[in-house]
Amino acid sequence: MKKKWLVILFSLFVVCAVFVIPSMLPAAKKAPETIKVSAVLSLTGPFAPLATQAKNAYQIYFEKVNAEGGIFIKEFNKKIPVEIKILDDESDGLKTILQLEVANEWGAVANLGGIGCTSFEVGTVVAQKNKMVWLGPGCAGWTPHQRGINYMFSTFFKTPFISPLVYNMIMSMPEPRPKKVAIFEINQLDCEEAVEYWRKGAEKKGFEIVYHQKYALGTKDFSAMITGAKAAGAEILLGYPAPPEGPAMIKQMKELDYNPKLIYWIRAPEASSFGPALGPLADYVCVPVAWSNQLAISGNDQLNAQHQKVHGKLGDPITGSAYAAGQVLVDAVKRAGILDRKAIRDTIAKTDTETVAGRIHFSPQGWAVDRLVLVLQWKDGKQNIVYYNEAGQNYKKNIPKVDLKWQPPWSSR
Amino acid sequence: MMLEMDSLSKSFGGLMAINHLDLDVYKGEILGFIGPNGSGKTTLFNLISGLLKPDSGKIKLNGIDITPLSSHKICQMGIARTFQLTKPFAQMTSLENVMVGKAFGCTPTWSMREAKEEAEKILRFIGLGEKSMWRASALGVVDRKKLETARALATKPKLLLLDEMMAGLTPTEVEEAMVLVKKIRDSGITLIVVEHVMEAILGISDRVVAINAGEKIAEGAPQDVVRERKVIEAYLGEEA
Amino acid sequence: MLEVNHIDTYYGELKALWDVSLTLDKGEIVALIGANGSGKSTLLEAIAGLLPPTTGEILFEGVRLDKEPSHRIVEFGVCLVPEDRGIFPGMNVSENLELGAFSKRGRKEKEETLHVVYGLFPILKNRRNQLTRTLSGGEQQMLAIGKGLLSRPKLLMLDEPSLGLAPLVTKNIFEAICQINQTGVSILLVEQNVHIALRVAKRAYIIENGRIVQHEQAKNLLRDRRVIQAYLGTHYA
Amino acid sequence: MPKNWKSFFIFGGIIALLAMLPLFTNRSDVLTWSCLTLQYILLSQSWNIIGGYAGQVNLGHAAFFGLGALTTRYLWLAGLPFPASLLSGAFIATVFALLIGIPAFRLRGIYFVIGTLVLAEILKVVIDTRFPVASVLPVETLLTYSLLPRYYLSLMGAVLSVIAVYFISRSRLGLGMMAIREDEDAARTSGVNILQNKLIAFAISTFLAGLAGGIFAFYMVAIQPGYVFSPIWTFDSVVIVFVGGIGTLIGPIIGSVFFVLLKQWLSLHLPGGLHLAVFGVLFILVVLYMPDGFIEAIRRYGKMVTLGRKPMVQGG
Amino acid sequence: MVQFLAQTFVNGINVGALYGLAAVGLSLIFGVMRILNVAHGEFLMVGGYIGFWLFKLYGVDPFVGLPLVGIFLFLIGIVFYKVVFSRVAKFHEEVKLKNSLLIAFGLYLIFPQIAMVLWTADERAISPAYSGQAFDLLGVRFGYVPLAGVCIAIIVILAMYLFLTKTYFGKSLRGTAESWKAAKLSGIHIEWTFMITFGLGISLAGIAGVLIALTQELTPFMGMPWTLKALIVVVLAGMGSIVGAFVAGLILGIVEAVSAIFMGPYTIAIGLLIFLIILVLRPQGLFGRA
Repeated sequence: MKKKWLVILFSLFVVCAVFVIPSMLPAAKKAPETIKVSAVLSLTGPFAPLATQAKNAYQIYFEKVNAEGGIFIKEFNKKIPVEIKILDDESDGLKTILQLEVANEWGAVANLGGIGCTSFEVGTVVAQKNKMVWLGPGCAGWTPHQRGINYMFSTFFKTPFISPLVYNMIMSMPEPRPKKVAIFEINQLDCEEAVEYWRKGAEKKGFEIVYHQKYALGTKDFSAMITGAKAAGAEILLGYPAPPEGPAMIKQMKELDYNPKLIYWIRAPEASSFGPALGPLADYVCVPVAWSNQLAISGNDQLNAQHQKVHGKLGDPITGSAYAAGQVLVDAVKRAGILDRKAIRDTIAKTDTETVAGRIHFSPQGWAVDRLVLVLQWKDGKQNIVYYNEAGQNYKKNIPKVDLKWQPPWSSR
Repeated sequence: MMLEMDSLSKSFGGLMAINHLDLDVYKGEILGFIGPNGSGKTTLFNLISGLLKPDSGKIKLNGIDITPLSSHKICQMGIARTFQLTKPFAQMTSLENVMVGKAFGCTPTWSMREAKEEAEKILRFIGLGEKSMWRASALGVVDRKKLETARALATKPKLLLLDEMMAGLTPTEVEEAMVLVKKIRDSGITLIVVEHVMEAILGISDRVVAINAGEKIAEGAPQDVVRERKVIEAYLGEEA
Repeated sequence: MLEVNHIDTYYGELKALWDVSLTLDKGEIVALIGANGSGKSTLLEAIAGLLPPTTGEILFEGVRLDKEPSHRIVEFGVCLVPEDRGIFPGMNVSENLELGAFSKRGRKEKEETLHVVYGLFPILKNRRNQLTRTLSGGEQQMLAIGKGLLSRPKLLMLDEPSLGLAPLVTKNIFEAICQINQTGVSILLVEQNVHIALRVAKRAYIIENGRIVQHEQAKNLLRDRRVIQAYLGTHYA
Repeated sequence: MPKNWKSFFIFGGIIALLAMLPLFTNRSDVLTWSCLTLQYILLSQSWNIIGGYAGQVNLGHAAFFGLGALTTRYLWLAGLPFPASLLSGAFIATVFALLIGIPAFRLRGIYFVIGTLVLAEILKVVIDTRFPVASVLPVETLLTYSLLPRYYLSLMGAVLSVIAVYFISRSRLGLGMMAIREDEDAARTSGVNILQNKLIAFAISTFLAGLAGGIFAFYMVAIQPGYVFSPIWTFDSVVIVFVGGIGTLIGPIIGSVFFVLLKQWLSLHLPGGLHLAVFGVLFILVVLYMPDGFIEAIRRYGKMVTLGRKPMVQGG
Repeated sequence: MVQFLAQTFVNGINVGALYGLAAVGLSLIFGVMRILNVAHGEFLMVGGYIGFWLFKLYGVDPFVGLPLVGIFLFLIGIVFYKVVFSRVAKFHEEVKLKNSLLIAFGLYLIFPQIAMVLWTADERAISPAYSGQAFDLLGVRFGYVPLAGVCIAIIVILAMYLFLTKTYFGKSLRGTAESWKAAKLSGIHIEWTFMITFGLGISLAGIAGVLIALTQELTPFMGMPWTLKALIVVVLAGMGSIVGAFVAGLILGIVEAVSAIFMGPYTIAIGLLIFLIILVLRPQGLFGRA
């Protein structure tokens, strides 16, 4: 009887070996027919809605690049098309590692990443270990950039810059201006950071935080917080809701008749589905974004047209940041002239290029310096640009800006 | 006196399963325990083995009150039992079933070799030696009963409670079982035997106690008890 | 009316019935007698379709039952009141009785039958809103029989109706059984109380280790040593 | 015992081959898959002890994995030597198990199942809130990061778990555990101290789970603290054990290979998202057609083959 | 303060009614069939999306669409019972429980991917013109939609209750839950009963899904969290207790709402902790029998 088990064990081992051996065969060194680029994204699981936007951007962009024959590589003195391998990490940090290792062995020259701090925090470290660039929207988190990792580049904005922006925006409005702030803090890293800068900014700019409450991801009932903020008389509501929380929060605010003058939320309202999901209730909600499909910067018309054609709608905010990451990569590869990871990293670090999301160049820590940030306000199912940061001054004519409107009470809408 | 039960009572939702029962078991005897279905025999076994706690009354083993002890303690003090509806460890082999008894019973051992040798011995004794590597789930009714007995014996009990060991056996098998029970007694173990097969219980018991509706209705030598009107009525119903 | 021809039945790998045959005529009470674990209940379950036989056939009024699922067998007018009484402990008495009449056959004449059952067991009427679990054993048995009757059976199979009951209650139940029989319902009875069983039954089968070993008129068996032996063993008498 | 010699020889041979794997390949993806498979063997074997052998379907396994992982990680990064951190992690997991064991084992059946599940959820929420920042290896460590020690550690963990299960299944303890699984009343009246046995089984199981967590913490370049408490860890190990064959030595090994490698293979060959759906379908088919796991299916096949000779005999 | 507490209570009930409704179907299926369908949340998600489709594509008011969704999900439930679960229903109790869990786990892998294809990964919600509207009663705000949700939940549970206690077929379901053997002997077609039960349970999940889409949001990955919530509520109530599940849902909602005032991010943990304590003190659940 024993023997049978051993046979089973052994055949099991053989199966493993069959799995392993083909992958052990040496990959012959030949002239590259393609430039291999991986994209490890959360195509399934809770982060899928965001990562899908990035995937769409990469596909549209590299289709365009390949339609033009690929990227010109000096070393071979010809254009080489890009082969992009999209790998799913199931919104699971462990799978992120798994797929990045696959990308590593596959021979990708760089990895294009998705969005969300989880995959960013884990993925960039693997990239560092493998000495392969991780370039993508990343996340708004500031902490991941403070760890001395130099193979990561985020084309997204960061909390120290978007958080205080709200105060600048309010200050740019004529008096009377709201002064009292309420903060709904979700138990996530980037939100914790944002709250810190909201606090500092409030002190500096003379705002008063009258209500601050922390809550956990997965909360379904926000009425305790809303009641609290209402009781404290907060006129400005700051928050970092995860996408599935946005509509519930707004509906409960209306039900409880809480009337802040300004709702400034990072994340949840940026998706183009936020407005349709809520209808007129979405009006007046403000959200900072790193790209808008209304930006009249060159390349966007084409991106929007293609996005409309393939996906039936204009690009979402993440689409632009991801598209920009693709542009940065192609630009860097072109400048590097060779298909070497280290060389590509070095050229990316020296990037100073115009993208669909404005000019991008990186700090030594890999975040985009002087990144264009827009504030959108929902109105009638559309996201209007109502404010932009200093970086936006250079794009004045490209940004169709309208005036910020204070949110009227629910009863008069 | 080995086991004393003192005014033992147990009720289930108003129904008195055992009603102020006094019963003594003497060292070295085979006590036959009879009564119709539902008369409380199995409940009494459950009380003695500690699976149920009495509402009132005491059980003493060699003068020590075992009423508050948990089942495994009672087992380790020397009371083993079998179940009427056999409870074999179905996914384990016969050998392993019996090894459990040896390893955890009255003379616990950490040595699997010792437990195995002892278990093999007992399986041979009981007549299951050939099937020691069978899974218990593959055994037939008769073998399961044997296995239960073997497992109980392996705990090295001083007192063994056999619950309907012979039900459903053919006459020849009953004969064999009777010989077995006597052999067990001869090895120095006191037995309480619950049995429906009257032939068997009368054949092997030194003493018989009959109960009905949780109360003792007769006690004494087997032939006498079985002739008592109360007992016959309890079994066959009142004759008109 | 009922004809069981040479059936074998297995519990998983265990053979429980060996070549069992049995007949029952219309209006008869037939008793099945045997020791614990001899296969009486198994036989009833086989007829009721809970444990279909692997070989042999079961005919009821000329229709083969052994291939039918149990809920269909009820529709043919064969009803089993099992040893655990087959009632729903978490439901009240009238709900239990209603479910007894779940079959199309029973539903048609539900009201009349209900009337009959309440006439037979008046206590059930008083307790009709009480949870079954809170009834006494005798009441539960009455309910079980009543519930069985509501399916309008032609053949009622009773498994140990006196189990765990006081003698007086047993007597009442058996009186009821006789009354039921007088309304034309045939009865197949498994009973440990041999005297009572043989007094009400016309014929009886003795079953041992899954085999029918004897078949006799009840009144003859009443004086037969073998019956006593089946229960009290050879040392008696 | 020549029979045993042979099995030890083959078992040793397989370990030796696995140990030599890095000589054949230094591909990081192959090593990663192998690491992961081995770690899943360790984790699922640890669940197999409490769930398979002792029969207590504990759905709070992630809690112990997580405790082991976090403790190990923070102690290690704080400068404690890794082996000491690893043991402390496993130790903390065990202590926690013993603390909650007595109230938990009051629950029976489905209530125990859900109760343990909820326990892990509570820890997850608390940890998510308390530690939102990922624990990332310092860059200096990353420079010297090598998969090899991780691979060997995972291998050691897996081998340890297999050996542990092997010995448990052949010890008095295992005997008691299986008896409890089969029938608590019969076990009790055969002298088995139910609570004590369950607690010991729980302790061993959680110790190994903590160890799995620790090895995972050593392996991962970055960990989100809440992530190691995700119910996914429990479900994965339960699924692996059930699909492989519960309460067997080989089952979890087969299950891990199936679960990790098949899923990975599908994800590489099917467009994004679809691989999970396909895996789900395959998984349901396995459950429907092999209700007792691969092992039982193989066993039944083996039985069919050997039916003529010794049909009923079941090897230990 | 009284007003504030009253408001908190109302809020708790609003969410708790959803918890309860989500749990009832799970409880029904478990009670009658002993199948633990951990893919319950997935069916809930499908229900929500169907309601969303009806609203978006055909302009059907979600409350009008509810019965349609209920019927559609009922059919889906029957199909799933026939294709997969009927094969498990035949097994012995323990194997059945285990394998039903595993199969549901497989479904949990499949459903979100299909939903992503059909409805994309974008978040969706049903927001008719009246959503968010509320009225004031003694200073306590009552939202129309949540109130309607609570009412519908109560109506559905009541209907379920009446169905189970007053109709013949409902009684046969309860009977089957009590003892399938007795049910068989009473002429009840078990297979049929199981199929209807599964359909009903899934249909209840679908109705809960639409209500969730009205007050919360829809994503392809919402299934698992809702399954966990429903499971907890079902166990809290005592397995198989229908009305109990609803009450337990309300209790959990209120507990969470109240603890949200003091506990912030630990609210969810507090709810779970209370659940655990109840479980240890009363292992059969609040409304279960010992």
